[in-house]
Amino acid sequence: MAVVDIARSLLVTAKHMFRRPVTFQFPEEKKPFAARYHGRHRLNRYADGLEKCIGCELCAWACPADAIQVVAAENTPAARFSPGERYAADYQINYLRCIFCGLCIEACPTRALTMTHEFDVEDDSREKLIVGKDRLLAMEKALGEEGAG
Amino acid sequence: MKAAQTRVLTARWGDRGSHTIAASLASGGYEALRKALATPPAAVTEMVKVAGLRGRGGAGFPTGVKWGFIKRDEPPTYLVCNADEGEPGTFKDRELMERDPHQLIEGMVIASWAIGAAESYVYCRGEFAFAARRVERAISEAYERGTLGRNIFGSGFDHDVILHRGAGAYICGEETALLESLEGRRGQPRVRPPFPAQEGLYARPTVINNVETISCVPHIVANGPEWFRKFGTEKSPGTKIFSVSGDVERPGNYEVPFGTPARVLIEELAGGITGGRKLKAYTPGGASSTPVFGASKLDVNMDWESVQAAGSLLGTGAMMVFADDACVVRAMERFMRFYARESCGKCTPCREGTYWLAQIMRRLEAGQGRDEDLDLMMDVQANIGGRSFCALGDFATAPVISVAKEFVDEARLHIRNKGCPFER
Amino acid sequence: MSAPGGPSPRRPAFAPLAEETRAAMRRLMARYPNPRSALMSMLYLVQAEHGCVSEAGIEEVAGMLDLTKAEVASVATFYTMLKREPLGRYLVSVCTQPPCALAGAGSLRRALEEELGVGFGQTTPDGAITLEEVECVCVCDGAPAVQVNYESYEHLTPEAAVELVRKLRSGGAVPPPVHGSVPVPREAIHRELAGLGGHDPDRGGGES
Amino acid sequence: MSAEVTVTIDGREIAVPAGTLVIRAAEMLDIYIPRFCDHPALAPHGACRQCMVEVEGQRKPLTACTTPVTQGMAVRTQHTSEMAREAQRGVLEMLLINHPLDCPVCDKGGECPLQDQTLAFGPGASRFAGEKRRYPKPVRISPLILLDRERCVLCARCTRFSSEISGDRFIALFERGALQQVAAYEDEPYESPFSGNIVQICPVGALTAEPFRFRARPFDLTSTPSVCTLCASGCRTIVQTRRGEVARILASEDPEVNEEWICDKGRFSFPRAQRPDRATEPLVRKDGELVAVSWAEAAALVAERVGSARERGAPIGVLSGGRLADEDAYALSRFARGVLGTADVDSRSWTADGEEDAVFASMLGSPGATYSDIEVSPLVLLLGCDPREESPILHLRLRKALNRRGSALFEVGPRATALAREPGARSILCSPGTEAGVLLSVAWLLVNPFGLPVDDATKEGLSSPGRAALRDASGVADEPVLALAEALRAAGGRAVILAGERLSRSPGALAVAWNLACALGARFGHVPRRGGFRGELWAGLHPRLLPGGRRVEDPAARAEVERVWGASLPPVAGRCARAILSEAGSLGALFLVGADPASDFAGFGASAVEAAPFVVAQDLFLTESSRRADVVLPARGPAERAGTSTDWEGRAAEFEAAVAPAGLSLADRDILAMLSGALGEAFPTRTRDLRAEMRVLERSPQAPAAVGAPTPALPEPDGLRPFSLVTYPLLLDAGTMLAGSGALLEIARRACVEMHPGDAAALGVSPGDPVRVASAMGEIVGPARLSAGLARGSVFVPANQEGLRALALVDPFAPVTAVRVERA
Repeated sequence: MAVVDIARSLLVTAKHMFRRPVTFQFPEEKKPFAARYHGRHRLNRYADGLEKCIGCELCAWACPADAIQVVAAENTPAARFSPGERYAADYQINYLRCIFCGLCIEACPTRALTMTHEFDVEDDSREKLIVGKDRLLAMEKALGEEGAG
Repeated sequence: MKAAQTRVLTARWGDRGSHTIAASLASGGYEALRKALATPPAAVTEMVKVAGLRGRGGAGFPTGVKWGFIKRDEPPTYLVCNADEGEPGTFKDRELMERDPHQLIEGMVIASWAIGAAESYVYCRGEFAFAARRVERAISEAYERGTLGRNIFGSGFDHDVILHRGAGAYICGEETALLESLEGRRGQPRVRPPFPAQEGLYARPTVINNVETISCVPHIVANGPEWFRKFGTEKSPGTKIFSVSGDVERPGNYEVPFGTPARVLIEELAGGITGGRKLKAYTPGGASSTPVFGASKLDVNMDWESVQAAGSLLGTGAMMVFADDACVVRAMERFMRFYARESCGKCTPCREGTYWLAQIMRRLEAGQGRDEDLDLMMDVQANIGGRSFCALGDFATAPVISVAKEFVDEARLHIRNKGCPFER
Repeated sequence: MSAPGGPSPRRPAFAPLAEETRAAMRRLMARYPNPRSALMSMLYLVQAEHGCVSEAGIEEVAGMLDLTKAEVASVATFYTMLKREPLGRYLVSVCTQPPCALAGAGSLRRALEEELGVGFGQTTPDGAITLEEVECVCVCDGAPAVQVNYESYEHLTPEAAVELVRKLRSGGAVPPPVHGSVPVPREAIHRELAGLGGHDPDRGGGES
Repeated sequence: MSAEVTVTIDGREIAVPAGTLVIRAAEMLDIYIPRFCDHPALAPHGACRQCMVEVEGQRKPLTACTTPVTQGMAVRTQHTSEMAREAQRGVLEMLLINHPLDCPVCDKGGECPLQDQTLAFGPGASRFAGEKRRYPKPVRISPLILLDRERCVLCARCTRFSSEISGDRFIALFERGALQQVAAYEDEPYESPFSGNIVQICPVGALTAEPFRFRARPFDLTSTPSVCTLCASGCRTIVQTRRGEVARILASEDPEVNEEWICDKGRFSFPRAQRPDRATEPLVRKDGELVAVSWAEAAALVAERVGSARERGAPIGVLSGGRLADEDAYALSRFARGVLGTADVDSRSWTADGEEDAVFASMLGSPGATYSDIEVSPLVLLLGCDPREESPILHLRLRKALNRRGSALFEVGPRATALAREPGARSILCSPGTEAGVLLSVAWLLVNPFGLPVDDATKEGLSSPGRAALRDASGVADEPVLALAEALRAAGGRAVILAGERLSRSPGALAVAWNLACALGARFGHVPRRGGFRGELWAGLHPRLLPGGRRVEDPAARAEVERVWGASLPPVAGRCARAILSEAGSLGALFLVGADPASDFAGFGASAVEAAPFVVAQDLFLTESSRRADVVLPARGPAERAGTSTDWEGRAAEFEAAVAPAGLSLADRDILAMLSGALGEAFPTRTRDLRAEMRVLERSPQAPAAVGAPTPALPEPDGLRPFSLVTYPLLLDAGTMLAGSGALLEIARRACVEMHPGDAAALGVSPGDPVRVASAMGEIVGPARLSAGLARGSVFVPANQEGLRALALVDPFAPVTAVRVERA
């Protein structure tokens, strides 16, 4: 009886030897995600280079994990970051807290904050996982025009 | 039969130099004052009440009742004559001041006697330079002859009349806005209560009467209230000056008893439509503040009740006549612009509503209107009418109602044509 | 008179008011139980002297009435006869309300604009004429009506209007209006509007 | 108005006084009618039309904010009436057509009535397809206030506040119709000490404050109810913090105290960030430098030095400076008298010589004047106080009494206050230091010709020859004195007499004012300048007073305190601050607890601090004094600790800590408990124990009693320096608490030397000319300003204005500083 059982087991193994493996070679190889996949955030700019973010803090208010901090300031003629009066002087997302729920991008009134397909959130220190405005603005290449939103 | 005017207030208009005190005295001027000063003030007020005199400024409030509100025992009290005529199409007060200023002054002194005012003011529209000049001269003549000043006719009654010119604001025709303006402030209406009869000019009891209203007073005092009631109707006694203008042969002021049909005024007194054209529309009273009547309403009797029953208001009695080739939409657009410009800005419905409606009507008139604009206009005007701080907002709804109700086909024609189908 | 930070067209600086003007203002203030009632009249006097309600005038009037400049400017900006830009010697006001429009105010306007080379709200470069649109001046029986320094000319044809402004500009004698007097220049009419009389009430004839 | 009428609102009945507005009656029923222009403190305006309701029998909807209720009126609000709902919807739509809808960047977003109203009732989309009004935004109408005209709904709350409440009419409505807008005149910015209130009452984001601009979203703030202690007005506030820092301070509502206003100093003077001069850790002087040490080390050092001084009987001086919470003040008094065993305790910066003790003792034990008394009083006599500069909310209440209630106000002093311009106010200008002469003349008139009953001693005091001489020196004519006396006689016990702390500097004046109040039965109020003063006075931080206004020389009173403290108290009166400082060299130690004599007494104070052998400074900042101390103990600031504050009325209010304390700082009471421990003495360590002791020491109220009036001294003329200096600090000055307040300091007034036009003419001085003012202590030069509101022969220089500090001139030993004035 045991022989039959062993043979049956081996058969399963053998069957899989001829199937295409499910594993793919990450990170060399990347699979496309669903168009609306909510990965890491990015901050967007207008075509003229001005930031879309107006520092309204609605994303931070919407965040259920308290992962976003925005400090607003006023544009001046000499230092203009966004159209209008207000811009985000500081913008941080704490990926140790973020739960990728996407409520922040829903709250954004200017589509300044969107989410990319980037999902690899790993690093070796707490500081590096609190991502500032410079890195969020540099996420541009991660997904098309504005990312998912 | 050719209709004739009933000249009471305008009786002296044909006389040479009618504006001088000499002409006035020669035709019985200031006799009513002499009589009034020999009558107890309360009796004078009573006379005006019995005569049924109603305010000619547009609202038609009983004048004697207004006087009766004043507590005489706490001087000072003030009388203010509202000579801020600015309603488009109205020009009766201007002519009353230009041609018979003494009638006005006599009426003011009598009214002041009745309410116990030692000082009264004529708030004359700034643009009326000539009328104001005539009143100013009349005031100085009256002082010279002792019909103004100390101890008038030996009665012991002292009275001063001060002429005050406005500076360009239609809203100052509203009585509390007028008081604000007279106190050197922005002409924005005041909260009521307190009413002017309690706290008016300088927070003292004040009566504000229109020029034509006050001009009636000497005649009531001189001839008695019963005589006055012989003219007009039961609820609208007396005569009324109608200002007829627009597409008529003889535009002008015509004094007739209340209740005279509009047809008599337009076709007979004013000589009918110019150039043999047909009547398209006319404003029954107050060229803009009241919805326009079409040709079918030519037989409406011109008194407060009849005009209101026919769907409009008597207002100031300004009848503006449009012939069949005139564009009512354009005229109403101009009226709307008038209200947007003259809104004082105090309350939301009038300030924002006229701003909005002026834009819609400009669009409509220019042929860029949309079908839904007509409904939108009606909706916006419904949010102004009855909700604004003062009556100016209510007035401002009239052009919209006129276009969207009476002349809706003409408005649609503008939308379809993408432009004005009329020449004028 | 605009808010700080708001658009503020450069206005010419004006000298302080003349002592006689200030004396006249004090007389006007004494006319009323509350001197503030004279505010508009005082602003007319500023206009008589400076051609508009000048900053210097606002400051002066505010000081005399113990008001802030904001309070005075608040009143001054409310009324259309109180101007912020200097007026020409004659103000030509064209009524465009329907009674006048039906009688040809439109062609009057075009003729005047062409003759003067300025539009509504503007003053000819020689400072002679300011052209403006005005709301009904209640001369509808004389439509189309035009006021020249608040004297009403009635039933004007475009040709007559052009002729009138030419005479005003050249300083020639203008005919009196049917109801009214010969227009007087800016200073005189504003003194009169202030309530200082200043000239014969029946000057220049007019209809009696 | 006392009659009641019954009105039905949404089917519910309520009886209200006749004349009540519908909107107020609805509020009493907890029915909220939306509104923008209506504000209970302002006169009805009726402009926004948002509050329209249906009134039975009326064809049109009426505005609830302008319609008084009448008997039997039936009102239906938006909750029950389609007409009201429709009217409100229409108004809201119109308010929004020109609104920029920029809520995400608006500082009001999240607490905006327009936003709330729109969310609750507004349309989802606009039907307006035309052109909106556009204005440049924002406009700075003052360094503190920004105006966004696009957001404005023209409710005129701000302009009405400025004309009805504060009287600073620098903003007004300009233009008309759709172009109507709020504006300030180009070169006349809206600089008012009350300007922040218009931001708070603005129902939209049209008015925003520079210090809060884009600092936080309102919904992201943590609110803590608090009390402002920057002056003695006692304003209730709300301190709002974000991430542990104060983001803004709002006025809270207390109809009995500040109604709903606060001044800009209270609103905008919180430091923007940690100030570099903030004391955050204990410092000890080592080799001439202050170096950071542990609390234990600092306490041990203090214990060692103070302990040895105590043992060898060297005097120890303890000064406080009016910034303490009541518990801290009490702890300091207990520490000074009970632990250190000293009587040299004082909290006053002025040079009083002790004549006020009797007044304070009686005042602390009897009911005094309140804000409400002022509002209903027919006559207020204001002495030695400039409320707009020294107690701004008191200024607003006095203004309200004058403008709305038709009260009268008399002030006697060398300089007219801002209230003198109000209707019903009258200023009697007298030479500095002669107030007592004027008041004695008034009292003489009241007692002799008018027959006011007083005791014989008082009557006799009034006939002293000093009175007439002083009266002559005051330069006041007979008529105003008679007018004041008649007004006081008419008002009798309904009069209120307010004495500022500066009145104490005028010899005899405080006692006479107090006696006058006692004789009339009038309410008396003492208005100190600093918020902690009243609490410190109660605690006994006074050389002659023990807690509760007990007098040191009264053995029974002393025993009461000794029983609570378990310590024996020195039976003698101590020395005042001036005396302590002038003998600083002989002190064993000098404790400065929130006191800065080096600033308050200028050069004299600084050298005294230098001369003292051992100085302990317990303070928030490294001030002129604490910089010179041997030990600096960091104390917690106003929002950093809980406590109680007592305003000038004697009304106490508790507050909680709102922010985390700076560095290692501790509450003053905790520092004192620690020091007591280090000295081996028992001391209550918990706030509630201190409070329990304070309750035990509270005295039951007694009737105010007249005090013996000292014979006032006549100011001696100084041939070399013929002018008298009048000086006091303005609201916004170069004071320690205001440093780092940014835009607020921009509206601090430029300092001038103020003089009477007659004096100026005699000296050949024109406005703006540089003028030199020289006293025996020093000299300053500043531009001249002429004012008829100043007594002849006096000059006014603000005490502590940037670039011009009269403190440097003040002679601490003379009641009035004589100065020479000349064109520089």
